[in-house]
Order: sequence, then C-alpha cells, then structure tokens
Amino acid sequence: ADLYVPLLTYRTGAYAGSGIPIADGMHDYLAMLNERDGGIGGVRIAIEECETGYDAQKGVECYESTKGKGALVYNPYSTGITLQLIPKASVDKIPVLSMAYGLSAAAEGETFPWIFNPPDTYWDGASAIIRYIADQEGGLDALKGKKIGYIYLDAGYGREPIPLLEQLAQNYGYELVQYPVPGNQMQNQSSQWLNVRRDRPDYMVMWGWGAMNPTAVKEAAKIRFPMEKFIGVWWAGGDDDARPAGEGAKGYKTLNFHGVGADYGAIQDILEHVVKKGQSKVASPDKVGENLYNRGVMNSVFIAEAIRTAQELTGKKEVDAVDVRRGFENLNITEARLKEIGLEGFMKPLEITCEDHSGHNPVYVQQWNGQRWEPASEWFEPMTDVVRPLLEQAARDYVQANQPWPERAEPCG
Amino acid sequence: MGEILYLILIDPFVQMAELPDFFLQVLWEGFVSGILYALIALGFVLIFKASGVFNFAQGIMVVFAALSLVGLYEAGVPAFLALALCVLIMLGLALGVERLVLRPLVNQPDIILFMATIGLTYFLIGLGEFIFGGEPKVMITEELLLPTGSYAWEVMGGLVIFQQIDIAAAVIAVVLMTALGLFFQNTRIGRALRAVADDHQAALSVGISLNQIWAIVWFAAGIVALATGIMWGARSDVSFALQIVALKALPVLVLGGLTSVPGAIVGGLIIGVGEKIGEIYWGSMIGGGIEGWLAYFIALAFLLVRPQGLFGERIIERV
Amino acid sequence: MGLMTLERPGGKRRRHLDEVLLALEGVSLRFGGVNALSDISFDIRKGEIRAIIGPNGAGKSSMLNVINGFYQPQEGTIRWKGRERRRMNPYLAASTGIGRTFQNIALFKGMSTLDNVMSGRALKMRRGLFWQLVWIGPARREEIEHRRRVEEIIDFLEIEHIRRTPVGKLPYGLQKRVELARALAMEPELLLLDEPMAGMNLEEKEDMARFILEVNEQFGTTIALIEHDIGVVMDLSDRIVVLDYGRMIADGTPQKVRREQAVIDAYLGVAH
Amino acid sequence: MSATSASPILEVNNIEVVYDHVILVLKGVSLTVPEGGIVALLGANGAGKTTTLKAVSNLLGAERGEVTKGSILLGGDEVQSLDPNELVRRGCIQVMEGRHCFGHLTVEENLLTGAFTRKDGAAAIRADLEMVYGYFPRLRERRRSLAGYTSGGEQQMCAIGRALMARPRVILLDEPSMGLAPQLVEEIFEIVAQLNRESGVSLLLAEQNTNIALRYATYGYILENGRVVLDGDAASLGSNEDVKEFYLGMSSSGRRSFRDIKSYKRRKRWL
Amino acid sequence: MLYRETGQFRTSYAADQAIFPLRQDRIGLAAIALVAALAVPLLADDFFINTIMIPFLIFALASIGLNLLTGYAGLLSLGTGAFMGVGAYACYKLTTFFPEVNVLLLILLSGFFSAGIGFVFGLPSLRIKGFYLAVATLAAQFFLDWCFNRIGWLYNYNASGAIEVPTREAFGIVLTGPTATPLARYMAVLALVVLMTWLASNLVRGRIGRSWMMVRDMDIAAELMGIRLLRTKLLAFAVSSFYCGVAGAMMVFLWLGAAEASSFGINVSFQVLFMVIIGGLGSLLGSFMGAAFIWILPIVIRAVPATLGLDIGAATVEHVSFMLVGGLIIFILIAEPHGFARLWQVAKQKMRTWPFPY
Ligand SMILES: Nc1ncnc2c1ncn2[C@@H]1O[C@H](COP(=O)(O)OP(=O)(O)OP(=O)(O)O)[C@@H](O)[C@H]1O
Ligand SMILES: Nc1ncnc2c1ncn2[C@@H]1O[C@H](COP(=O)(O)OP(=O)(O)OP(=O)(O)O)[C@@H](O)[C@H]1O
Ligand SMILES: [Mg+2]
Ligand SMILES: [Mg+2]
Repeated sequence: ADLYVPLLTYRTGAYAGSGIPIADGMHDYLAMLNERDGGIGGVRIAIEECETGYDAQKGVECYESTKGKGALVYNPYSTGITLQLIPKASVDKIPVLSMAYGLSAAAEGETFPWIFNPPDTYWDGASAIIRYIADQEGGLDALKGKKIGYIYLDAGYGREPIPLLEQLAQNYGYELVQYPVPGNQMQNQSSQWLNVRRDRPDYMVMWGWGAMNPTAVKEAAKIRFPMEKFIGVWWAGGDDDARPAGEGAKGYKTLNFHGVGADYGAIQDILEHVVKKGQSKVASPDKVGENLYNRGVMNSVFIAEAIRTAQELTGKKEVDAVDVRRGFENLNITEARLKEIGLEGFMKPLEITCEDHSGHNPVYVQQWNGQRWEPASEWFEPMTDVVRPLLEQAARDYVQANQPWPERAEPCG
Repeated sequence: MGEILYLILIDPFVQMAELPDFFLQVLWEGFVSGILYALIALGFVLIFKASGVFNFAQGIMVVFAALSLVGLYEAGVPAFLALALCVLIMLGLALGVERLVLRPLVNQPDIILFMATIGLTYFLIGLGEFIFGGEPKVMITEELLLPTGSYAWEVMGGLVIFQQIDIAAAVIAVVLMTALGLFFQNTRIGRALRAVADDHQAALSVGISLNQIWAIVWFAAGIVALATGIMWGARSDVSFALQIVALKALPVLVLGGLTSVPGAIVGGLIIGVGEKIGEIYWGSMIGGGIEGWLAYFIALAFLLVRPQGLFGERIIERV
Repeated sequence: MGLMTLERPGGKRRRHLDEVLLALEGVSLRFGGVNALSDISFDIRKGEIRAIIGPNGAGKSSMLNVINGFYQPQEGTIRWKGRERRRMNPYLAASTGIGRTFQNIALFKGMSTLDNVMSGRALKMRRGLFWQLVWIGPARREEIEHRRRVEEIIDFLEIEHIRRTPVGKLPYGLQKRVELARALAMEPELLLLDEPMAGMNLEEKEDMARFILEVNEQFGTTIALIEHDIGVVMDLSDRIVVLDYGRMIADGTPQKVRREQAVIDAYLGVAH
Repeated sequence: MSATSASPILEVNNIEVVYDHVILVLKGVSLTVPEGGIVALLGANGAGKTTTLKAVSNLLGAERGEVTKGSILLGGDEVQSLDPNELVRRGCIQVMEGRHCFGHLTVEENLLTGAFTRKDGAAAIRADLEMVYGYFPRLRERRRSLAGYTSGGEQQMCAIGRALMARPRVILLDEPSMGLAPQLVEEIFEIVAQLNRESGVSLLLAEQNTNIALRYATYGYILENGRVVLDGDAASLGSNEDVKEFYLGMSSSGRRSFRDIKSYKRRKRWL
Repeated sequence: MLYRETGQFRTSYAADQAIFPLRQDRIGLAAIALVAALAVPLLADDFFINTIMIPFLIFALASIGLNLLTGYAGLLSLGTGAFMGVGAYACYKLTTFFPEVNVLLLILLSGFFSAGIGFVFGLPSLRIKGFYLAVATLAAQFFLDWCFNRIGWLYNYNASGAIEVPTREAFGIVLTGPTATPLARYMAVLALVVLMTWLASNLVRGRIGRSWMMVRDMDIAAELMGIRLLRTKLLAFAVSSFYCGVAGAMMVFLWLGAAEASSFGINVSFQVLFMVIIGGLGSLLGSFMGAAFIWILPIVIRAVPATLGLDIGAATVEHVSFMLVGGLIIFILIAEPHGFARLWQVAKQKMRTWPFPY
C-alpha cells in the first residue's frame, strides 16, 4: 500500500490567511517527492487533505475519519486540535507532529512518546525573543527596568508562553505588560494599541495568528510604534501579515527557523515538478518560497525524513504508524542530509532524541523590508537552561492532572 | 477594600486627567470604531425596518462586497469600474435574495426569517470562498482615491493622531446615514417599510408590493455593506474573519433600537466610545480583553431601562 | 356533569344582589393625553350579570383591564371581595378568582384547544418540578383529575370535535368559544367577558348566550360582560353601566338604561 | 333581479382551497359580483367565508394555503396568479378580518398606507383622508396615536378607512361590523351603500350580522362547510324560512329573547 | 390507509395522554430503540460511533435544551454554546475535586451549575423580549467565553488554557479519557440522552410545559391567567441550561476528550439553534431530526467526493458543503417553516388518508 499521510489543513474560515500557504507547502513538498522520486524509498505517498477550518471539532472529525485508513502521522496545525489528539495518540498509536506549536511540555519524550514538536517549543521562542532583545540592549543585565509588551491571541496558543515570560521577567527584572486580543476581536485591536501607546513599552512581542497579525502590524504603524522593536513569534511572520501595512510595516521583525525564498534545490524542484504541472493549489508561483509556504515545506520534510528513517530502521518499505514514531524519535537531519535533499542552509541540522522531542534548536530574527523578509540576525540558541526545567515541571503537572497517564512503554531506539 | 474602590472609582479618572491628550485619542478611536459599528448596524436596521427580518447575513455581505471589489480589481478591472460592478453585484444579490429566500417566506415568524438569513450567511461564505479563495486581500484604498496618511495634532502637551481614512469613514458614514434617514423617514416608501415590518399580510392587502420593497432595502443594505467593507478593509484586511466583527453591530443595534437609523449612529457612538474607555481605563484591572463582552453589557444596561432601545419603536403590549 | 337545567322557579333567579363582590371607586386612567376612564365608580354584586356598554373607545376594555390589574389606574381604589386595594395585579386577580376573555382573541396560538383549556387550570395545579419530571404517580394523577374537569367544560361548550386542533387555525367564532372555555377552567368567581359574541351569527350568539346564562346560574359565577349587540345585553344582564368617553353616563337595570336620553344619544341611536 | 343581469366585475368559478397541502377547506365555491352590486356571503363560523375572500385577493399564500382548482376573474381577467398588490392596483382591496392595523404606525399613517398604490397626487389623497375623517370623526381625534393602542372599534374603523383610501372598485369586506357599536354599524353600512351608489363601488361582504347584511345587499350566498348551499337575491333569502330561523332569529312569534333560547334549544335537541 | 388510528380507542384520559397513543408509533419507537441499543453497537465501526452517533446524540440533547427555552418558552437564546461550556468546565472541576465519584453522576451534577448561570442570565428576560433578549444571551455567550479564557482556576491553570479529560470510570467501566472505548462512551451517552429525553417529554406535556407555551404564545394573557412570568421564564432558562450543561459536559468528557474556550463559541450556539429550528420548534422529536440533519449532512457531503473517487480539494469540498448546507436550510425552511417535525406530521396525515389526497 501507499504511505498514507493525512494533512489536517484549513483553507477556509477566519484563519485561512495563515492556513493556506502552510497547506500548500506541506502538500507540494510531498507531491514533489512523489513526482521526482516516486515517493519515499520507492513507495508513493498518498496525500489527503482534510479541512478543519481551525476548528477543534472538525479537526477531531478529520482525525477519526482518516485514522482508520492507516494514517502514519498527524499534523493538526492548531494548538486546540493538538491538545485533543495528545491523549489519543498513545492509544491509537499514531504519532502527532506539532511542529513548533501545540503543547510545549510535549517536548518531554519520556512523558509524551507519541508527540513531537521540533524544532522549538513556544517557550524556546519566547526565551529567544528575550535573548534577542537583550542583545539589542547590550546584554541581559540591560533588561532591568525595561518594559516589554506582550500582545497575543487570547487562546491556548497565545497564553502558552506567558509562564515563561513571567519567569524571565523575574530573573532579569523587566516588566511584562500583557495585551490579550480575544479571538472575535482580531480585526479590531485599537484598544490594545491605545493601551500600548499609553504604557509606552520598550519592546512589543507578538503571538498572533490569522487575521490578527496584519491588523496588529497596521495598528502598530498607526500609533507610530518603532517597528524594529516589534517582534513576533515565527507564526506572526507570514508575508501577508506584513504586506497590507505597506511602508508602515518596514522594520517589523519575527523569529524564524528556516530560510525564506525559493533559492533552494528542493523548492526549485517543487516549482518544476509540481507547480508547473498544475498540481499545486498555490494562487501564483510567486507564493512559492514565501515564509509560511516554506514552513509547510519544512513540516513535510520532517514527515518524509521520519518515514525514511523508519524505513531504514525497520528495513521494510511500507512502514506503519508505530514505525514512523520510531522514525521521528531517531530523526537526525544532518548538514549532509540537508544537502542531499536540496535544502542546504534552509535550516539548522536537527536531531530528536527519546528524551527531547523538540530540541531547543537555533533560530534567527528576520525583518520585513517592505517587500519581503530578510535575515536580521545570526542564528542563535534559545535559553535552553531556563526552558528545560520548566518543560519538565510542566510535563509532570500534565501527568498529575491527567492521572492515570500511561507510563512510557515504547523502547528507545 | 478601600484600595479596590479607589482603583475602580477614582484612579481611572486620575489617569484621564493626567494624560489628557491620550484621553482625547481614546475618545477619537472610540468615535471612529463607533462610526464603523454604526455602518454595519445601519445595514441591519434598513432590513429590519422594512421587513422585520433580522438579517444575520449583513456581516457576510460586508465581506462579500469588499471581496468582490478587490477580487475584480485584482482581475484587472480598473478601481472605479470595479466599484460600479460591485454595486451591480449587490443589486443582483438583493434581487436574488428577495426572489429565492424572502418571497417564499412571507408572513413567517421572525425567527424563521432570521434562520433563513443564517442559511444565507453559510451560502455566501461558501460561495465567496469558492470564488475568491480564503486568502486575505489588501483593500485598494489608494486606488479608490481614499486618503491614507494621518494628521498629528499637538495638543495639551501631547499628540493626537487622526488617520485620514478614519476621517473619510466618518464623513461617508454620516452622508450615507443622512441620505438613508431622509429617504426612509416620512416618505411614502418609509411608511410602507414600517407597515411591512408590522404585518406582512396586511401590507399585502393594502397593495404594498413586498417584493419591490424588499429588493429596495436589500439593495440599500448592500450598498451600505460595500461602504462598510471598504472602510473595515482599509483598517485591517479583507478576509472572512471580518464577518466576526459584524457581530459587534448587534449590541449597537439593540441599544439604538432595531428600527431606528439615528439609533444606529447614537448606539454606535455610545458603544464605540464606551467600550474603548471601559477597556482602557478599567479593563486592565481584570485582565483586559473585556471589549468582547463589554459592549453587550452596555447594551443590556440600556435595555433594562428602555426595553426597545433608545430610539426603537415602543413594544406594544395590549389585550 | 350537573348542568341539567333546573326549572327556573317562577322565571326568577336566585340572587344575592345585596352582596358586593367588586367595587370601583373614583377610578381614573389616563394614557398620555387620553382620558380612558375618568372618575368611575360602580359595583358588581355577587351572582349578577353586569353589562358594560358604550361607544367605541369609551373605555370598556380598559375598565376590564383595570379590574384584573393589567392597567394601573392613576386614581381610585378597587374593593375586591371586601378588601380594598390601591391597585390590582394580574397574578392576584387570577389567583383570587377573576377570569376573563379578551376582545382581540388572546389564545395561545401554538397550542391545541385542549391544552388551551388545560392552561386555565394552571393555578389549580400544584405538583412541582420534580414530580412533573417523573410524571408517573402524583403528577399524572393530578393531570388526569384536571383533565376530567376540563373535558366537562369542553362538553358543556360543545367543542369536543376541535379538541386536538391548534387554535390558531380555528375560525374566529370557535376561538371565542375556546377562550370562554379557558376562562371557565379557571373556575372564576368573577368572569369578565369582552365582546364574547363578536363575529358570530345569530345561532352562535344564541349558543353563547345559553352558555353564559348557564354558567351564571349553575356555578353562580358573577359575570361582567361587554357587548355591542344590544339585544343580547338587554336580555341577559341584570344591570348595565354605560360609558362614554371615559365617563359613566348611566347605571341601572336594562329597562331604566334604555330609556335614558344620554344613553340614546351617545350609544343606542334609537330607543331599544 | 338576478346577479347576472349586470356584467360581473368579479367571478369566482368553482374554486377549491387547500391549507398546508392537506386541509381541504373550500370544495367548489362559485360566486359572482355584478358591477356595482353588493353581494353578501353568509355562513356559520368556519364555513369558509374568510378563506373565499382571501382566495380572491390572493392572500392565501401567506398562510400556506393555495387555490388548487377553479378560476377567479376580476373584470374578465384571470387573477389567481397576480400579486396582491397588482390586484389592489386594479382596484380590488380587502378589509381583513381581525382588523390587522399596523400597530406601530399612527392612525393617520395607517390610513395613508392605504393610498400606497395611488398615483393621483398628494392633494387627492389628502382630500380622501378628510373624507375618511368625515366618516369616522373618532379617528380624527386619535389620528396621532399608535394604532396598536387604540380600542378595538377604533382599529376596525381604521382598517375600513384604510381600504377606502385606495379608491377601490371592488371591496372585499370581512366582517366589517365586528366589534363596532350598533350606531356605527349602521353608519358603516350607510357609508358603504353610499359609495356603492355614488361611485359604483362593488362589494363582496362576509358578514355574520345577517340582518343588516341582507338589508343592504342585493344578492346573497350562504356558505356551509366550504360549499354554497343557498343563494338568491336578498329579498328572497330574507324570506326563506330556514334563513329566518337560523340567521335572522325570527320565528313566527317575532324576535325571541336571548333568555328564552335555552329552553328553546333544549327543545330543539330533543326533537 | 397505512397509518390508521381507527380501531384504537382510548378508554381513559391516562391512555389518551400517553406519549405515543398509537400502536404504529410504539412499534416505530421500539424499532429505533433496538437499532440504537443493539444494531449500532454490533455493526458500526469506530468512525461511525465516534464521529456520527456520539456527537449526534449529544447535540440532540443540547437541541432539546435549547428547544425547551426557544421552542417551548419562546425565549430566543444565542448563548447555548456558553451554557454548554459551563457544564463542561463544571464537570472538569468536579472530576478534579472528586476523582473517585461515578463520572456519569458528575456529568449530571454539572448541569446544575449551568442551570444556575442560565438562571442569572435569564433575569433580564422579564423586561427584554425577542431579538433584544437574544442580545442579552449573547452577552452571556461572550462573557462566559471570556471567563473560560481568563479564569485560570477553571482550567486548573493549565498553561495552554485547555481542559483535558482525565481517565474516569463509572460502574467499573472506563468511560472517559483516551482509554475509554467508543462503544462504552456511546452506551453512556445513549443512556443519558434517553433518560433526559424521557424527563423532558414528561415536563413538556404537564403543567410546566404548558405554562412555558403560554408564555411563548402570549405572555400577557398568560400573566392574566395567573402565570408568574419571571418564575416561569427563569425556570425555562434553568432547565434549558441544565440540559445544555449536561450536553456540554458529555461533549467534552464522552466525545472530544479535551476542549478550550473556543470549543464553546458562538458557532456552537448557532449550530444548535439550527438544529432546533430545522427540526421544528417545540418538538422533541424534531430536536433529534434537526441534530441528525445538521450534524450528519456536512459529513456526508464531505465524504461524497471521496467515495465517488472524485479528486476535489478538501477546501473546495468545504466551500461546496457550506453552500449546500446554507441552501438546504433555506430550502427546508421554505418547504416547511415548522421543520422536520411538522413535515413528519403532515406525512403521517397523508398516510392516514392514503390513498386519497385529502
Ligand atoms: N395602552 C394604551 N395606551 C394608549 N391609549 C390607550 C391604551 N389603551 C386604551 N387606550 C385608549 O383608551 C380609550 C379606551 O379604549 P378601550 O379599549 O377601553 O375602548 P373600548 O371601550 O373597549 O372600545 P371598543 O368598543 O372599540 O373596544 C381608547 O381611545 C384607546 O385608544
Ligand atoms: N391557516 C389555516 N390552516 C388550516 N386551516 C385553516 C386555516 N385558516 C382557516 N382554516 C380552516 O378553514 C375553515 C374555514 O375558515 P374561515 O376562516 O374561512 O371561516 P369563516 O367562514 O371566515 O369563519 P368565521 O365566521 O369564524 O370567521 C375552518 O375550518 C378553519 O379551521
Ligand atoms: Mg374594547
Ligand atoms: Mg372569517
């Protein structure tokens, strides 16, 4: 049989703006593997998209309706859906790949053997932003007395980093001011930004998604907030998030952990094998290589590499979900491998271990120049030393709250 | 305890006094959002007044109108021609809705018609995404010769910033509302509208053509939706998320009274300014983000005093 | 059902005409500029049929509304069963035995005739939420018991055939009859009827008159009746109040009222 | 005199009406209203008078009823498929049973909506308004109050006045006397007769007050259970024994008192 | 004359008041019971149970809740989602405090919390009516939504703000949490829904149900007949919210397994309202039919292209399904504004007179 990979995507609803490029990227890379290599290890990939509309109920419905077909891995692309799937994963024995979203604590492989969230957790992201700000100001000590505003989508996603930001505020003596944006107010943020104007924070950090992002960028420009001091998480970095604000968005920064642009061998292959043949849904070829598109590609790279690793480990070509989980746990994407798959320089090498399903991998800051994203910093590490103990604690709390939580039964390796 | 009282009762006013320029800015922002709410509410009012139909689809009509405009433009149609075509599209929509949805549902209870408009909402969402895709689009503000800059006014030791587009929105809103208000007030048509809203069957019996009346108001509501879409689109972007904003028009609507055009304006301003002030000066005490429901509570407070809203028609209770 | 007519002794009904059941004193009711009632005083005695007549807009319906507490008069007092009240309230009125029908039919349109009549028993049924939920046992027993009474009323008013029909679909005349049934189900001491015969033809009016008389005689129910059919009013009522523009212009027996010039001018047009 | 002597303005041929797709209410009703005639439609509660009138003015659709058979001709043209407003434009207007005033409009606004289809200018409309106020002085007093707050009789006047404002050729009157003081009932019929005499307005009148209806009508139909059971000119109907007994309340001994009905009825039942 | 009632006499008022006085109805009901309790568990696969049956039953219960309020008492509510949320969060807290207690009991108990909240938000209903009241319930919707987001205590200060269902059992069978089998959850849901439907049907045919309908049809007349409006309306709010609350608790505990505030958003409120209206206001049977239609139709639509082997993108299917659902809703309302329940009645009426049209 084929390698069946369901993709939970959303091309409709209020979050479609962010969902579409990701869905395209995910789909196109896998499709390209089929076209160029005939699949993975010679077995074709059966790709099926299931529309969730970023809605947890529909997400679960998608999960239920596809899991029976031998799904190898799930990418929910929604923190809400991820949370629903986490307990199911170990029962149904299908791994969940929540790439840089979802439950931060899921990085604890001992507790969550079926969940993977490489390359970074939200807490890594938050700590990286603080580290970046400190660099700008001349060191962690300079954070003392600074005011950092945090504007976020008032849902699980946006609230996840708060404990870490508060912890760091304690450690380094900055003041954290929170600006929640309710989901139904995404396009109507003038109050939040009025507050920002009054509070005059030195930096603004944003955890936004969907229509929240472009609105925030516009509002920031409107109150004349210095854009180079406005830093978003990697999900707030879509090209369509910055573009609508025009000139005003110039200088806006976000984190990233992969390259943008189409100048990578694999992306060129996508253009050639998929987009040109009209098998892609992208609105125009220019969209290929945009930030969130590449994010989708990276997600599919993980899937493909995990499957390949599983094939190597088990020696069979037609792997099942349990094998793919092993593949993920032994995932090791080296420089050499990146080169092989035509993504040299696209991302940093990455390794997943049984203990650490995320990896605290390096990130960099990119900046909007009015047309496209440009790197604005070197790659740097998040504050692993702070994040790690918090993750462990959170995992313990999770287990505590969800007694009886199954002990890890899967052997390592 | 005393401290809490101080925080609730005194401190916010101290803050207002301390930063008067900022307070002015808050008022202005409240005013602008109020105007924008009022625009959406206006669309509701038109239709409610004319048929007693609570048109839930107004929000999606806003999105649909804006999307068509941008969509046409992106397809290469010049901006103003696209605008004109959009007007035609809204006309077609009005005629279609009248013919296919309203006409067969004459004289049905309000809630059934309300439901039908929710059905219409679903349909339009599907159709809109089918045609235009789900990606957000950028409003063609400049192409429509709408101003985009801002004025900064130095006052009281600070700065108040006025976006030109907001000023334009206010002007357009006022013009639209006055025009519609005049048209529908005390004219033959205006009377007929209210008659229809009261009793479909009796209206039919005196020779009022429901079909014609409904086509007119839905078209008017479509035009309002187009204007609203342009203004909201210029503020954020044009995407389906905008329809959520339309829910904000509901408290505005009931506060002003479901049947009153001036009520839509006054309600909009009260809610716009009220929720801004509430959010900025009180909201942070309980964690912020209270705008989502504050408007409803403001409306509720008014309703408890006047159950028909500020300018709504009296609810007739007789036996 | 014990409604078999007793032969009326000498054509005279037994009355306690001396006992005042309800008395209005100096009642005035205004709506903005409209004086619906000005300084009205009259009484209703136990067991009588009291008619209220007057031209359109005279304030007759408003009077009934004052009596059962739907309108609050600005001035005046109401004495109900010997207790003086500044104002009545609807619940109190209903629970102490005032039932009524309405000019613009106020039936519960979505319910069947049977349910409408049962709804008249609402105040008499006592079982609480718990028993209602369980149903089996006390609640059902209570329901059946009241159902029996209601069926009697339905038989009496001859509306068996429409028991299950949603009342909204009934023709006008039958709706009026159902309304009467509903009011009777309340077993009121004082029954207020607002134009019970509007929209009926003669035969139906005769039926209605028969029902009213039987209710009055068999249950001893006191009746206050608004009606524009002068024949009916003159034949049925013991005493008549005449209103005009909110003022009371006459009060007395039919024989007396029909001869008063003020009444003829304001209402009757010609002497009846 | 028979109904066919003048050319008919309104003809109903053998119509059948079904509500909700299942309830058959009219089972083949035919009637004719001659130009300038007054025709009364009599019958017990539920006989189908209202339904017949609504079928003519095409208001059944709003109640999920439909004419499944037969035809309706207004001035010689088939009108079943016309919109109600088109009918009004052609001069056929209905006064609905149960008043149906626009509660949130003032009395005067209510009257003005009646003139909605008219195109003959504000002055003519004003004049007619005055005419209506002339007929119903009570309405003039209450012109500024919301119709929903007026008394039942005032609403009835309002509904009739509203129909007159359309300057119709045919009026379908459904129970005009309902809830009106006796004096006013006379007046209304007077007004109607006057309109009929002076402007040649034709009338189809569903009325329970048989007495007065037959006094003013030229021709009458008696409806029973959705069928016409008796028709004839007013005089002959008025002298029919059954009609006399059941609709006019006259027995050989003259008018009987409502008080005596009881025993009378009982007797009738025993028979 | 397939559906004949002749020959079936009701000899007592009690028999006349039975829920299903006709033999044909009773046979039909027995057949449905048999299918639900035996055929489904034996024949259906996990997908069918998890994705169709369980949510269908849960939404049917929520629809019954809303129907009690909107269909019977005539009070329009757009806050159903939030009231379901109250039940869910209450149940979550209860399981935290009383991990050992039978989880089905806790689910039922949590209904009382939403009943309380419903009661509070019902208070304005004395003065505010119709669509104006709908806005009051929207206030509840958005305010409660905000509470679910902002009050950390409700979700045990979970960093992600979600509630995750722990493993709990009743009568020694694991019913909640990831290890509970779909079948066990289905049977639990079925039992609760049947029980509560039965209670609701008792309620609506007795005094209380009648007083609701009185208030719905004409509140002034009801008042003049001695109904105390506030009490009656509040009772409707409380009972309705109870049902919604239990449905919400079941939704999280017996179906989804985890939820966050957005699971109880305004969309859920609309969805349930749809079910009620399409099914038929004031009909319990209609609630089931409406729930079935609104829940299952999109799933079927989504499944159609795949089964036909058509390769239409997931997004396109979604768009088309939106259009179809919207269009069908309008179509059904036009065909029969009183919903499936009335359609069913008319069908029965036709069967009664069959083969004659009237
Ligand atoms: N709630 C109200 N608000 C304003 N005016 C009212 C109200 N109720 C009654 N009125 C006015 O009071 C007057 C008396 O009305 P009422 O209904 O008592 O008359 P009625 O004697 O019953 O007349 P009819 O025989 O026509 O029914 C009328 O002029 C009416 O318009
Ligand atoms: N909307 C409806 N749906 C179903 N049946 C209806 C509907 N309207 C009327 N009917 C039925 O049609 C029959 C005729 O009613 P109609 O109202 O025409 O009688 P009517 O002669 O006008 O009586 P009344 O003198 O009481 O006004 C009645 O049996 C009634 O129950
Ligand atoms: Mg009256
Ligand atoms: Mg009639």
